[in-house]
Amino acid sequence: MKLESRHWTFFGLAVVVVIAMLSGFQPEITVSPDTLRMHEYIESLPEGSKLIISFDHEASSLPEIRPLAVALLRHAFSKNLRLIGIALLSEGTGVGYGLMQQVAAEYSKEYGVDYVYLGFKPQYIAAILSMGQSIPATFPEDYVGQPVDQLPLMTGVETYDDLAGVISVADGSLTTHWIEYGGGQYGVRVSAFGTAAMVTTYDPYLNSDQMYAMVGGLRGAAEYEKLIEIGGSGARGMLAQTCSHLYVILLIVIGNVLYFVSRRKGRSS
Amino acid sequence: MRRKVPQFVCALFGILLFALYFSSHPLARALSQLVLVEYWQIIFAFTLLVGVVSFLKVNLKSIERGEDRPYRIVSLMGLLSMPIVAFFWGIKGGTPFMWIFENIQVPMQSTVFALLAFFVVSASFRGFRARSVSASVLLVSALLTLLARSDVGGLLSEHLPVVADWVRNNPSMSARRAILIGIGLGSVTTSLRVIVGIERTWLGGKQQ
Amino acid sequence: MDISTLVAGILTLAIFTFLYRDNPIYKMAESLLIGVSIGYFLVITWTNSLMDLLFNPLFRDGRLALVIPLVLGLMMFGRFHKRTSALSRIPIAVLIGSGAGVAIPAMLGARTLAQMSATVSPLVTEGGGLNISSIVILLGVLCTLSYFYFSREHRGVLGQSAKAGTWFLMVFFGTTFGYTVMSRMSTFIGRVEFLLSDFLRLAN
Amino acid sequence: MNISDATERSIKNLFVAHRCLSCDIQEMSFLIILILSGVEADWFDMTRFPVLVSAVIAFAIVFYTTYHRKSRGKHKMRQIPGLKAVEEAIGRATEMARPILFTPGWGGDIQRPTTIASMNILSHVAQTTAVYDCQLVYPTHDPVIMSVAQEVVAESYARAGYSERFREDNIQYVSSSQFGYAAAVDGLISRLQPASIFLLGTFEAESLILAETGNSIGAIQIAGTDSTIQLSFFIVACDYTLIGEELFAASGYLSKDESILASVRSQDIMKVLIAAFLVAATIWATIDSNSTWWVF
Repeated sequence: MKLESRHWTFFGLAVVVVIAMLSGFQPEITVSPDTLRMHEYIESLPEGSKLIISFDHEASSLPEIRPLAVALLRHAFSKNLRLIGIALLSEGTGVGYGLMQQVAAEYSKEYGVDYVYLGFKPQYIAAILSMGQSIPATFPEDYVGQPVDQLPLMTGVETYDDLAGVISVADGSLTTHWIEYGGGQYGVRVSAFGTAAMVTTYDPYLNSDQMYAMVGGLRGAAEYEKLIEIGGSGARGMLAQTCSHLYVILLIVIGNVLYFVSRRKGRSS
Repeated sequence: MRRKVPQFVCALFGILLFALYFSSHPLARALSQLVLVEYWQIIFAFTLLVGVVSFLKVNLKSIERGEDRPYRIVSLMGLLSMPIVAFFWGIKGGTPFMWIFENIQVPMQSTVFALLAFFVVSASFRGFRARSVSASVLLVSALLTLLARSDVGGLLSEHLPVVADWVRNNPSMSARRAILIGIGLGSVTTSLRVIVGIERTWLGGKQQ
Repeated sequence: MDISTLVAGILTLAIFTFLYRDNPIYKMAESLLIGVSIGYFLVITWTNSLMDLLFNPLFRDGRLALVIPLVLGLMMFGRFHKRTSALSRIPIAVLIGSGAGVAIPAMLGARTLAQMSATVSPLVTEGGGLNISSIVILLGVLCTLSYFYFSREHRGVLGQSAKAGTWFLMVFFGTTFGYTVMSRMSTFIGRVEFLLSDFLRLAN
Repeated sequence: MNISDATERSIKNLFVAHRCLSCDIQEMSFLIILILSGVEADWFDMTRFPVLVSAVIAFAIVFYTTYHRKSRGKHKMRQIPGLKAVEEAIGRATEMARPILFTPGWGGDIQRPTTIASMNILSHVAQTTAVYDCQLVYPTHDPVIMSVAQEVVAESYARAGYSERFREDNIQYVSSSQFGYAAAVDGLISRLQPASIFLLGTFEAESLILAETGNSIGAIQIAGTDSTIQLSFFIVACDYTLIGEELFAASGYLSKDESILASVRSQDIMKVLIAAFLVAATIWATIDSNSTWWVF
């Protein structure tokens, strides 16, 4: 078995994360202004406001998306908001439905009245534009096949104008399409719960107010959990997260030290 | 004819959809809907069929030649199993289709995704060298972000997260904004060239 | 342990073996993943696009206008024969043409114009001091744009500003790298959580 | 129900359900009456006026640089470091008699300009591989991209005079799922051991999986994308990276296509205009903080 230096770096990461997870220790965290803004936004919505929660992610990013989505749904249901779930990537469909049902049960919310799930629409740009024309025409039936006009929550919901906003739960750049097509053409207020990787992508949109608020990553989920005072898997992963960051920093430093040492050797020889 | 007709169709749809953007008349909106929702999706579905047939062809040929036979067979079985179980039991929650999706596809996909954590580590170790001024800037801003977004950052100095946020929201954001503007312009010119037929790569490139 | 967790666990470990190097176990898992994922996508597209948008409305509800996209779609099959392969260019032309038509206003409006407007803000604060953020953002945008100026060699003033542009770019790439590392670690942590608590039952 | 309600409902029924081409005769005739009688409906949405103006300016610049006699033939461009590397990479593969792997990433579709720029470069690469009879493998996640790439590569081989060397199967569809695609391309890289890898197009998270696997087999890697997040990884993991717009410019450079060079020039002119706008508006904003004419 031939091991290269990269194998050792792999092994080191596995050890660091496994030990951190097994320790079960949860560090104290501080809340960032971004997360606070989202929390205030949801707090500010009057009871009964209708929100679209769009599950715009693949199944593979579930480890990061689930804590975010659960924190959002818990907060929204506890504020008695009415939620309309949809999915613009096929793999998010089942996940979104499962999460909504699970959290709705925690708050004894009723399907059709407090929340509905309209399911998946392919071709996301087309779907976003189409909903700007008519939501019931875009989704004539919900996920389980009931006609949308028989769902009490959907009465009076015709276009984005009848909603308080859209929150995209995303692992990629799909939220950009919400901003550019949904927000840009129909003026709907777009916010996001996204993976940490997407944070810097959305910065210009936050700065230009094209996006209203954003919570990013497992860390964002942990912060949100702290704000709504309900623990979740965001907080459970925080020690491992911090340790893995430190591990990467350590490797970068070691890599550079080796680089400079070898450069000096090269020069002196 | 082999080029002119598609070029004409391309121009027609391009001009139509461009013009429709500027109208909020219901007819205009309905028309753009029709193209964007129905035409796109239906055409895409057929191209997927073409793709699947090509995938089958490549695999069957390999099996015939005896290359990677067991693996190709597994691939084909995986591919065929999904439509079969969907046909018999449907695709809603709790069906065998969803079981395969949730317990075979999703865990493997998430794990391929999780491989990234390891590749990030090896890339950091190997590639993140302060070789030049700009490489050092890259290094420092990455380290700053990593430190600030783990809990150690706040312990080292309370200013660290504030500085990191400022860097993210100002210099970093401005570069991203310029990239956005640049790509926006690139997209506009390319799209225009496609519509008027200056850009024909999609038809197989330059004419012989 | 139930069969679902067992299958998921074994497949998870099979994929992780790629970290050592390419091997038959990984190859088997990879082949299965490719097959199943194409199958999944095929089924979803069949039900959501072909059945819901085409076959049901066309044959059940008699929306004859749908013959147009049907014919366009069928033209794709022209690819299977050399003599008819040029037919497939027509449906592709519909996709490319309409895509380009939609992209122009979207890219100009939501991207270029909106980002331009957002960059403009006073360089002095109301109190009369310098507004550092505005200055940095304006400089950052201008310098980075100049880096993407291709028509002239980067010398003189343009060279200086393009160089500053690369620094702004590097700051952005660094920040993004940091955030993405965070994200990737979260995913891995999620898989470890599954392996430890559901598969191996070592943690709660 | 009063008339205007009825009208509105009817319009909604008619159009919003996007069935305008299949509505029954009665509805259709009602629609025609409606249009003829000039019912209030915005044929032109004034809120989109700034976009129209900017589009007209952009079109004028593109047409000027493309067709204006004096402007043509003057398209000089600065060096882009990644470009020489493209030739090197092709040369290396032919010398080593090992394949070249070219993939456009998982994030794009055929409508995306990045994909089109990537196709331009593919066309150039294919022409060279045709001459040296070097295997060119092109896995993709999108069946439409597959179809177009097959055409592009076939034409390139024909142009080079080696149609018989073209293998359609080398341009393959390998799953639309992101990590199905990533696993498949990873597998191809590990087994084919290509000498050079081109990662040009729209990439998402799969970028680093591919780049690190390519690195582990010692391939020369050239990346180029407009996906800003992935750029940081490509810069760290690949030999050369074309950043954002450089990809568009590179496609013009390599193909020596006068019209692409013209469009690069037109984008440069637009950038100068944007810079001038930003400076002017900022000065204005600093002097008169109540004004907002630059907000579109």
